[in-house]
Parts: sequence; C-alpha cells; structure tokens
Amino acid sequence: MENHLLSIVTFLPVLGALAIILVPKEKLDIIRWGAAAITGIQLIFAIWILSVFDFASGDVQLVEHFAWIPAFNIEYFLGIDGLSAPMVLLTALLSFLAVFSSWNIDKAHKGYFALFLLLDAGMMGVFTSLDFFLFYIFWEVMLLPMYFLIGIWGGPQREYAAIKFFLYTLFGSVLLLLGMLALYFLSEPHTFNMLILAEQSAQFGQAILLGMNAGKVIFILLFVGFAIKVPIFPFHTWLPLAHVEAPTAISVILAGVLLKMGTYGFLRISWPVLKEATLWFALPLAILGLINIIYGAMAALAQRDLKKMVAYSSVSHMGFVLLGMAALTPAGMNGAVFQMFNHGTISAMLFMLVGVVYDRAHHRDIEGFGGLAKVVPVYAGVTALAFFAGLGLPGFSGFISEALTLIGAFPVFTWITIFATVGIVLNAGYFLWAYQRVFMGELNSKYEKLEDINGRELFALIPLAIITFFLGVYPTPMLNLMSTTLNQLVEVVKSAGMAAGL
Amino acid sequence: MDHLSSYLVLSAILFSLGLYTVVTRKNGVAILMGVELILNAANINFVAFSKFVTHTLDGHLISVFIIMLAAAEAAVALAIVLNLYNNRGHINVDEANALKQ
Amino acid sequence: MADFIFWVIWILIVVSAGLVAFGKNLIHSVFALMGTFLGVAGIYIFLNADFLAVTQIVVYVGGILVLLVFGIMLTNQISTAKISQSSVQRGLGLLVVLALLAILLTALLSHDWVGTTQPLAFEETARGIGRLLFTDYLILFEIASVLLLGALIGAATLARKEL
Amino acid sequence: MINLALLILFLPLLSFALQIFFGRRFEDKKGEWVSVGIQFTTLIMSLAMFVMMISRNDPNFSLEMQKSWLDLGVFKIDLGVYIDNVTIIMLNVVALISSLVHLYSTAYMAGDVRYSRYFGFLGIFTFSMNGIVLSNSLFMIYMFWELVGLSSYLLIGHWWEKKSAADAAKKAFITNRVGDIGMFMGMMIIATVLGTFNFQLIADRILDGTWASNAGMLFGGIDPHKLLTIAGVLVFMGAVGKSAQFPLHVWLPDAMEGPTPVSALIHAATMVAAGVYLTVRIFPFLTADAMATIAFIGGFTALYAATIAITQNDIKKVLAYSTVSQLGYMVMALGTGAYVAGFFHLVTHAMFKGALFLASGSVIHAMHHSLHKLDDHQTDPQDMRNMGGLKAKMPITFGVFMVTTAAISGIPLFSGFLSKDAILAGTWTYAANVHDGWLANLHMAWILPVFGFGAAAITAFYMFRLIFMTFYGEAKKPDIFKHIHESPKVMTVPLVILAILSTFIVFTLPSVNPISDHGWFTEVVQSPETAVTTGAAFDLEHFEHGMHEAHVPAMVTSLIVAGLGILLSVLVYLLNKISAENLATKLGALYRGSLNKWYMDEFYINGIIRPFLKGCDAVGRFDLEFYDHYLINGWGRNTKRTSRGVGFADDLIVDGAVNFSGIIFQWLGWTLKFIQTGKIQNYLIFVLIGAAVLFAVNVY
Repeated sequence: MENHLLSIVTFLPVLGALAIILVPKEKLDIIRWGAAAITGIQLIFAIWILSVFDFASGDVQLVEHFAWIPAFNIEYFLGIDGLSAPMVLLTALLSFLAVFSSWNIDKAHKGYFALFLLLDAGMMGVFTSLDFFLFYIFWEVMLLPMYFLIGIWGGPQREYAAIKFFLYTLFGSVLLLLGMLALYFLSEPHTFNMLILAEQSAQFGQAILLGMNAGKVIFILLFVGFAIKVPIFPFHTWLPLAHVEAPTAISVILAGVLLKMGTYGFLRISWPVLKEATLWFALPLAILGLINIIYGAMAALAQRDLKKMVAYSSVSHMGFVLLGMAALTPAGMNGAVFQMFNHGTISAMLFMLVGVVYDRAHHRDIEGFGGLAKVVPVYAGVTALAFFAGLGLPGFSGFISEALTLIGAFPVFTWITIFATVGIVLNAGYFLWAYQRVFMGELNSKYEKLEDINGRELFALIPLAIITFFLGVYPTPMLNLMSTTLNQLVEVVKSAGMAAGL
Repeated sequence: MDHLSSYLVLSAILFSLGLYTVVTRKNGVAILMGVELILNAANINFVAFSKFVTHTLDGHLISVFIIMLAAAEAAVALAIVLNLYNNRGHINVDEANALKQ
Repeated sequence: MADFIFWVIWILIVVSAGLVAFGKNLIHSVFALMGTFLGVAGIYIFLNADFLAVTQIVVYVGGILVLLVFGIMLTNQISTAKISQSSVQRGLGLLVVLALLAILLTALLSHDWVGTTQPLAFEETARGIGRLLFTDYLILFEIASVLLLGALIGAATLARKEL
Repeated sequence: MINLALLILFLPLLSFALQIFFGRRFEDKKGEWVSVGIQFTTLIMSLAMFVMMISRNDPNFSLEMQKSWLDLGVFKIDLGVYIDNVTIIMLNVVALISSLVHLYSTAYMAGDVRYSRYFGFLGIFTFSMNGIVLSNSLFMIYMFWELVGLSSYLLIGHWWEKKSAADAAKKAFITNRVGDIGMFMGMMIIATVLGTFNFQLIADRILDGTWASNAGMLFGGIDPHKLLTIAGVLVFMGAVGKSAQFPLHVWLPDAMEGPTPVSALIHAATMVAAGVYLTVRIFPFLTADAMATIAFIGGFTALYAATIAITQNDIKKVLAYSTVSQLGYMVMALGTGAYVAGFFHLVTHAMFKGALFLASGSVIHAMHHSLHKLDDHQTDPQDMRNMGGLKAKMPITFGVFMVTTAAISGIPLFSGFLSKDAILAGTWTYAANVHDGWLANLHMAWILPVFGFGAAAITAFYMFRLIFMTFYGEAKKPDIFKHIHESPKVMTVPLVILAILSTFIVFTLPSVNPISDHGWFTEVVQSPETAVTTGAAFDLEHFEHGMHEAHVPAMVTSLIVAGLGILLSVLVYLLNKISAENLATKLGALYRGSLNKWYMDEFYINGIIRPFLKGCDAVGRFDLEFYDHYLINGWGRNTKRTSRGVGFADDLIVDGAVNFSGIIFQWLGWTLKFIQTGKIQNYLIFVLIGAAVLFAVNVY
C-alpha cells in the first residue's frame, strides 16, 4: 500500500464521486457524510504520506512510475518532493473542510458533491504528477467541474462568471499545451517526464523556436498559462467575479488550492526546466509581483463587497509569492512556498467567514452591516483572528512567509521590495477598515436577531486557525518539509545561470 | 492424388456450388444443403493442408469440430424451418422478408 | 488404380454437388447430397484421414442427411415422390459465384504447390486426434459439448408447436 | 535568571488565555483577580531581578540565550532573550505599571460590558511588551512590536460601539504599521549586509568591518557608511511610529479613546516608550548622521507637541500631547548621545506620567459617576471646562497631581528634574561639542537646546494650567460638583505609590543630593561602546566631560524657563490677571493652529488618505469597469463579432457546400433504397460481390 499512496490519495475522490452517483438523491445525509468521509480518508492518507516522507531528502519520493502510452513516451509518473508535499496536504485539508462549508447548498446535492470530489481528484493529481502530459490532463480535469460548480451553484451572475473563468483558463491551457508540446519535441528522446526535461534544460536554452530562443518562447507560453491561474496582474479579472459568484466552499477551493497551481506550475516546470529563461524573466516577474501586491491591495481597499475585498486580497497576497519566487534566494523561495500554504489556509478561513455572514444576512455589502460584534461575538472574534492573520500579524503564519519573501527578495530587487513593503500597510488598511465597518460602531438594527456562528462552521474554521497560529509560532516543521527541495532548486537554477553567464 | 492442388480445386468447386445453392434456392432445406456443401469444402481443405503442409493432426481436429458444428446447426436450422412452416404453411425463404423496413 | 479411383470420386463429388445445386427435384437433391458426403468420405481416405472418413459417414450420412429428409418430409405433403423446387436470382447468383470461383482458381493455381509441399501419410489418426482432443483442445471440446447441448435444447424448444 | 525572565514573559500570556476562554464565566466571581495576581507575581519576580542587579552592581552585566526558530540551512532566524541592566529596569517598569493598572482597573472598569476581555487584553499587552524588552534580535523585537500594536488596537477599540474609538484604534494600528515598514526595511538592509538580526552580533560585525564589502550589493554600490545611516534611520522609523514622533504622532492623542488605565499603561508609560527602548538597543550602531536625524526629530516633536498641549481642553488630550512631547525629549537625548539621560527620563516619565494618567482617570471616574447620577449623557466628563475646584473633594488625587506635575515640570526634589536636566545638559553639550552629522555640518546644532528649553517652559505652563483649571477656582458646574467623590482605595493606592516613585530619592539612592542624578541608576546604566568607528559625532570621554560642565548652566536655565512657565500659568489661570480669551484672540492664527493641532490630521486626511482612497477607488473601478469590461470582455465581444461574421460566411459558402453534398447523398439514398429488399439472399449476393471485388483486388 505504501507504494501506491499517491495513487490512492489522487483517485480516492474519483471512486467517491462514483459512489455518490449511485446513492439515491433523497439520501442527503449519506451524500454529505459520504463526501466528508471520503475527503476525510484522503486527509488521513495525506498525513500518512507526510509521515513516510523523508524530510532530509530533496528528491522525488513515493514514486509510482509506469509506461502509460509507450508510443509517445507518456508515463504514469507520480511522486512528491518538498514542493508538492505541502500542497498535497493543503489540498486534502481544504477539500475536507470545504465539504462542511457546502452543507448549505440548496439544490442538486448529488451532482454537487460528485463534481466536488472530481475537482478534488484533479487538484490532487496536478500536485502529484511528474509527467507533464499527466499533469496537463489533471489540469484540465479540474477545469470542468469548476465550471459547473460555479455555473450551477453560484450566485446571481454565475453563468457569466463561470464562462469567464472557463474561457480565461482554457485560453491559458491552450498556451500551456503549446509550451508542453514544444518541450516534448525539443527534448531528445521526446519525453514528458519533468525530471528528464529538467536535466535537458540546457538544450532548451540553446534551441531556436519561431526564430527566437526556445527557452524564452516556451517560458512565455507556460507563463501565460500559469499566470492566469495565479492570477498575475493583467490576467486577474476572472478572479473577483468567480470568487464572488462561486458558492462558499468553491471560493475556498479556488483561493486555497487553485491559485496555488499557477505558482506551483512555475516552480515545478518553468523554474527547473527553463532555468536560463527564468533568470532572464526574474525581473519582470518581480515587477509583476509588486504590481499584484499594490494593485490588489488598492483594489481591495475600494471594494464594498466583502467577498470581492477578500478576493482582491488574494491577488495582493499572491504577489508576495511571485516576488519571493523571482528572487531565487533560499529565503525568498521558502517564503514563497510557505506563503502559498499560508495563503491557502488564511484565505480559506476568510472565505468561509464571508460565507457565514452571507448565509445569514444574504448580502455582503460592507457598508450594510455595522456593530455586529455585539450580536455575534464569537463570529466577530474568529473573524478578527482571520483578518489579523490575513494582514500578516506576527504569531500567524502569514507574517513569517511575507517577511521571508521580502527579506529574500531584498538583496536582489531592492527597490521593488521597498515598494512592496507598502503592501503591508495597505493590507492592514483594508482589513481593519472592513472590520470596523462590519463589526464595530452602532449595531445596525436590522441584525439584532443575527445568529452566531454554529458548531459546524466552527468545526471547519478552527483547524485552519490552529494551523495558522501553530505555524506562526513554530514554522519549523513546514519549512523543514520544503527547504531541502527548494534550496536545491535555487542552487540548480542559479548554477545554470552562472554556466550561461547570466 | 498426390497433388495438393487437385484437392484444392475440388474444394473450390464444391464451395462455389454450395454458395450458389445458398444464394439461389428458395426452399429452406435446400439452403441448408448448400451450407453443408460449403462446410464439406472447408473440411477437405483443412485435411488436405494437414497432410501436405503442416504434417500435424490439427486440421483433422478442426474438421471434427466443424462436423460437430454442422450437426448442431442442422438440428437447429431444421427446427427453425419447421417452425416457419408451422407459422406460414410454407418454407420459402424469399417470402420471409420481414427484414424489409 | 488408386489414381483412377481418386478421380472417379472427384468427379462423383462434383456431379452430385452440381445436382444438389441445380436439381429441380428436392428429393433428388437430397440423395445427390448423400453421394457428395460419401465422396468426401472417400477423399478423406485418400488424405489418410481414416477417423474423419468414418465420422463423415456416421454424422453426415447417418445423422444430418436423415435430419434433412425428415425436414423435407415434414414440410411437404408426402403424396407424391416429386417435390419440385424453384430458385431465385439465378443469373446474378451464377455470375457472382462463377466470378468468385474464377478468382479462387486463379489464386490457388497460380501457386506452385507441387514444389513447395510434401505429402505425409499418417499411419492412423484416431489415437492422435483423441490425445489432442483431451490435451490441447480440451477447452474447445468442452465448449463444443455445451454448444451441442444448447443446440439440442434449442432445437427441441423451437420445434414445439406451441411456441 | 533566564528562566525567571521567561516566566515574566509568559505569565501574562497565561492571563490572556484564561480571561479570553474562561473569563466570561467568572466575571461576577472575581475572575479578574486571577489576572491581577499573575501580574503581581511577575512584579515580584522582576523585583527579585532588580535586587540581584543592585547587589551585583555591574554595569557590563549581560546574559543571552537563544534558540533556533527558523532554519533554512542558508538562512536562519534565532529567537532569544537578552538580559542586561537596561532590560531589568525596563522589566520592572512594565511589571510595576502593569500591576498597578490591573489593580486600578478593578475599580475603574467595574461593570464594563467586556470586563474580562479587558483584563485579557491587558495580559496580552504585558506579554508583548515584555517580549520587546527581552528580545535579543531585531526580528524578535519586530514581532512583539506588531503584537503590542495589536493589543493597543484591541484596547483603544475597547469601546468600539463609539465610532471615534473604532476609528482611533484603526488609526493607531495603521499609523504604527507605516513606521513598522520603515523598521522592516532597515531590518532587511541589516540582514542583507550583516547577515544577522542579533543586536550583539550586529555590533560585533560592524566593528569587524568586513561587512562593508556586502554593502555594495544594495542600491548600486552605495557607500557603506551611508547605508548604515539609512539602516539606522529606517529602524528608527519604527520608533517614530510607536513613540509617536513627528510626523507619525497623530495616532496617540486619538488613542485616548481607550479606557484611561490603558492610556496610563500603554500610551504613557510603556508601549510608547518602546520606541525609545528600541533606539536604546540600536544605539551602538547609529552613525553621526542617523543620530542627528533622531535628535532633530525628537527635539522638534518635543516642542511641537508642547505647543499643542497648551490649548487642549480635554484633560486626557493635554496629557497625551505632553506624552508626545516627553517622548520627543527621550528620543532627542538618545540622538544627542545622552544615552543614560534618555533612558533615565524614560523610567522617571513612566512613573509620573503613569500617575498623571491614573489621576486624571480618577477625576474622570468621579465626573462620570456624578454625571451618571444626574442622568446627564451630554456633558463631556473629560472636558476641563466642566471641572474646577476639585481640590476640596479629591484631596489624594490632587496631591498626586501636584507631585507628578512638579516632576514633569522639572522642579527640584522630583525625579523629572533630574532626568530632564540631564537631557538638557546633553543637548547643550551636543551643541557645543559636535563635529559630525548633518546638524553640525549645517551649523544648526544649537537648535536642539532651543527645542529642549522651549518645550520645558511650555510644559511647565500647560501642566499648571491643567492643575489650575481642574482643581482650583470655582466649580464651573456646581450640580456636577455636588456629586464628586474621592475614588476608592484600589484606585488611590496605585496613585500614591507612583507619586512616591516620582521623587528624586528613589533614583539617587544611596546618595541624597537633589540636584545630581548620581545614584544607583547611573551606576548600573552606562552608555555602551559605539560600534561605528568612523565618523562618530564626538568621542565619548569628551562628551561625558562636557555633560558634567554643562550640568549647572543647563540646570539654572531650565529652572528659569520652568519658573517662567509656571508664573505665566499662575497669572492666567489662577489669579486671572491675564485673560486667556484675550490672549487667544491676540495670538489669532497661532492659537487656532495650536487648538487644531497645527492641522496635521487634516493634512493627512485631505492630503494623503482621501486622495489615496480615491486612487484606490479609481483602481477598483478601472479594474472591473474599464479593464475587465472593455479590454477583457471587449476581447470576448470582438471574438463574438468575428464569430458572427465567420458564421455568416459559413452559412453562405461552407454550409452551401455541405448542403449540396447533402442533396447528392439524398438522391443516392433514394436510389439505393430499392436495394433493400429484406431478403437475406439478396443481401448475401451483395456481400459476395463485395467479397469478390476485394479478392480480385488482392489476387491481381
């Protein structure tokens, strides 16, 4: 069983989806608890994976490697290293908790949970696969359930949002596909195996494609594909809409896991495979990261819709990831991946909390509340905690990762980093301002009878809060998990750059 | 008699005659006879090749099975013909055209 | 001598089979078919297939032919011995079949069989067939038995009046 | 020792946890006394450390312990505790004020809506403050720095139902963050260049000198000395935010929205002093330019805030600006190199300003109760114009007020006199001796004593104005006056303790000379060696000597200016010889400027925040209504339009072709349908024809 842990953790939700399809649709409880049980088992497996994971090694572990379509040298190749292990854990965790945020969906429960589990499998597959082709398949597998989950169970503008999300991502996927095929045909022998592609990285730097340096062309192709998922500045407008229209649990997944796929893709493919191009594009990427940080924060300050504000805060927070990644220093890289994990937990909390108040008040207008702390003290307390975690207060994990990315980026991109620190103030600005308008001041008489947060919702939130707090006080376990791999990655990319004379 | 081709030509003629029977006869029983001719032609081929080419008994065994099959087929086919007769009073195959549309 | 007998049998088969195909009287056709079956049994002997020759006679002549006669008798009034039969699309059929025959003959005659093949006279085949039947062909044998059983039941069911 | 320090650090956190999770259940069952008890325990522990320090009497004593916290192989951050005499004194200040405030609050906050939570927040504040005090590295100090910001936010916003309180809390947090990012940038420079956050290591490595080659990595090969100046000023920016120095002082007066004991603890005695404490910690690696900047900002703040305090009518606002002004003093002292004086003032100020706030709290408490009895919710209990003549009704509070006002005004026999005098002597010496730093280069060093003495005069004036308006004269609202009582013992006892601690003798033992600061304090706290070897503002020995020489003239001058301030105050507010209104109208613009805090808030709101928010709005709108709407969706629309065009062409040509072939096949089908006869033999023939063709193709 130990040899197939990754397959199990990836395909378990597919089995679950099939099982749920077989349940009669009237048996609501079985469907919900079934989904919870499946994701719960998946989470246990994810923890099991971490328990057998060798922290000291930076190599790919728990490998499952078979020929799949030998004619094209496509392989079924799963494995995780310090980069994907945190993401596997995050995916399993958020999927499990998001089931509890899905309790209140009002129609077609069966389809919802089946699609949800399919989505879960797709996400897990993206993080575990090491064959580019397989990766791409999972990447696309995830897209379709997402479209339906937003388009059917979303808010009033759901169809528009879903189509927008779908087209945006599909556009990115096409470029991704092109980049993938270019890599395939430039590699010798033709392969999709990411590890082999990484070994051949030097030849991509020299090959010519479309009259230009192949490495750079492919980098840009992959960049657009991944940037849309992150989302990086000019490709971000699907995000506020999709988040606002998606049901709570899907927003949680979107922000918590999907956004990480973009940056994960960079670190898994672009960085090791196109090392020289990476160094070449590091500066533009850092600038884009800065734009993300400031632009996202400014847009968040302007929002009146609570969920939109949180969505833009994601744009801002992902900017830190980008900045740390582009810096290519150990601190920056570790900070970036740690920030990916932390943003996963923190934004998940934030979206769940927005969902809680939306379920009760049926709107999310920040100005439409006021003084809620009086009637819903527990909710106000948990929200305060999440907001402070979001604005990077020391003692919460977000602080460490943001600090690490900035410290790591500073020697490389001094001025950019200096401007990026302004983002820290802006983060505090919109979170506190929103908090004040929603929870403080005179109680809005409309909400005198507002119910406080219930046990189920707390059950989904508390684990996240504990993780955020624990990693904020004691980040070592998570950093140990990732640092060996990431330091190696930095080393490899840097030395390739040296060799190429960059 | 020591040439394979003499057997093969016999088999081909037998097969053609059987085929002709199957294609042209109206009577169900006659068609069945044509089928038997075809099967016999095939059998001759098998056994001849067994003697002249493979030098093993596999061809013989296939023939045994074909004969067995022919017997079974004849039994079932006759049952069908009888049934057809019971239903229609004749066994003219060209009038059994329920397949048309 | 053997050659002569071989060709006699050869011609017997072709003629009787031609009668089956072209004969007007169904009864004649059936009896001509018996000639064909016997002839084929003779050919088997020339091919050193003793077991098959016997089986041919037992099953075809003793079984199938009787079955056919029964079929004809049951579906026609037996008042007259002559049961005429008619044919359809004779011209087209003949054309196609002749064309096929021509193709077949050209195909097999264009090959030099004499130079490439070597006849082997089997001493006796029954033992070998039996051994093979219960070793290599065992599964086939079992399937055949099931098939026969199925055919038996099927035929019995179909032949019943009140279907 | 280390374990004791860790206990002092973490016990208040325990208090926080207990109050947050279980406090509500024990609100009516004296649950708050758990916190008070915990706080007094830490006080006893701190005192133990204090006694050990005194008996050791070693100015160079230090202890350090650190543990790896974050280890990426190449990059590490260690957290640890660093204890020296400054730490111990600071721990005592925090523990003392915090315990007294805890005690005081049991009465002051009785019956509050969020009583237990209030004590919980006090706990987390004390925890974070102790964290700052005990930190051995910049990184750790930064973490606790933000945490005190959090506790300050929570406590200022304690009465969040009031919009002004919620606003003030937010303002405090965000203003502090602005300072913090400066500090963070400074930390990044230090981490990049020196590779460590640890205070001792930073000093060691700067002395070592090898770091200079790393400096070239930043800002296109900047001069390392300049880089160090930048780093020092940037880290000091954290102090500007936290210690409410100009221009980030605006949050502190607003922070008075919090409960008064909180103001005493956080916004007078401890948290705002954290900035000064940080400057003390980074003192060894400040360059001459950085120190000049610090001194100038401190001096300017001292005078600037004092001018505002003159015209304020809210009793707490006066004290708040006075705090800003005094913090400016401390910062200026450190900037001029008067390390001991700066830290000394921090300690004495903590005592007398804590006492002043608690005493004003006592007054407000009394006013509040009186108003409550009258069922009057309109009158502001903090406005001095509603007070007057309280001396008779509140003798203990009045006494405390007198002692501490004397201390802050720099009257001999009280602690403030000693520390303020030392600072003024420091500025005097600085102006006389300095030979490097931009102030000296611009020949502007004399401006620091001007700031200092000016602020001293104004301080004396407004503090006595406060006393006279509050405690002397006629009761301005007799009906309110009727119901005024002295506060209960739990409130007055802390007051008296702090008043006693505001006398000179507490700090000068074993010597008993009221005009010399020589005593245990100067024994155990001594200026550290500077790590900046090149371009120091002056050499230390020379400076000490100068301080000694400047001591008497500075003292005399300060006494004179303070006397003048008091005299003016007596004339205006006690004897009414000079009409305050006339003075105000005569001074016109100056008066209005002071009353409106020199329009700093307006400047920030109208000059920075509003335009920025408008910018944000524009960005938000640009993003969804322009960029997304026109560009992204426009792309979609154009695609759709193109598709429609293509669709039309498709109908005409491609579809036409398709339809044509359709017609052909229809005809063919019509023809061929005759083949379907339903007769198997027919079909068989066709099969055979097909087979024959295939065979033929194969054979020929």
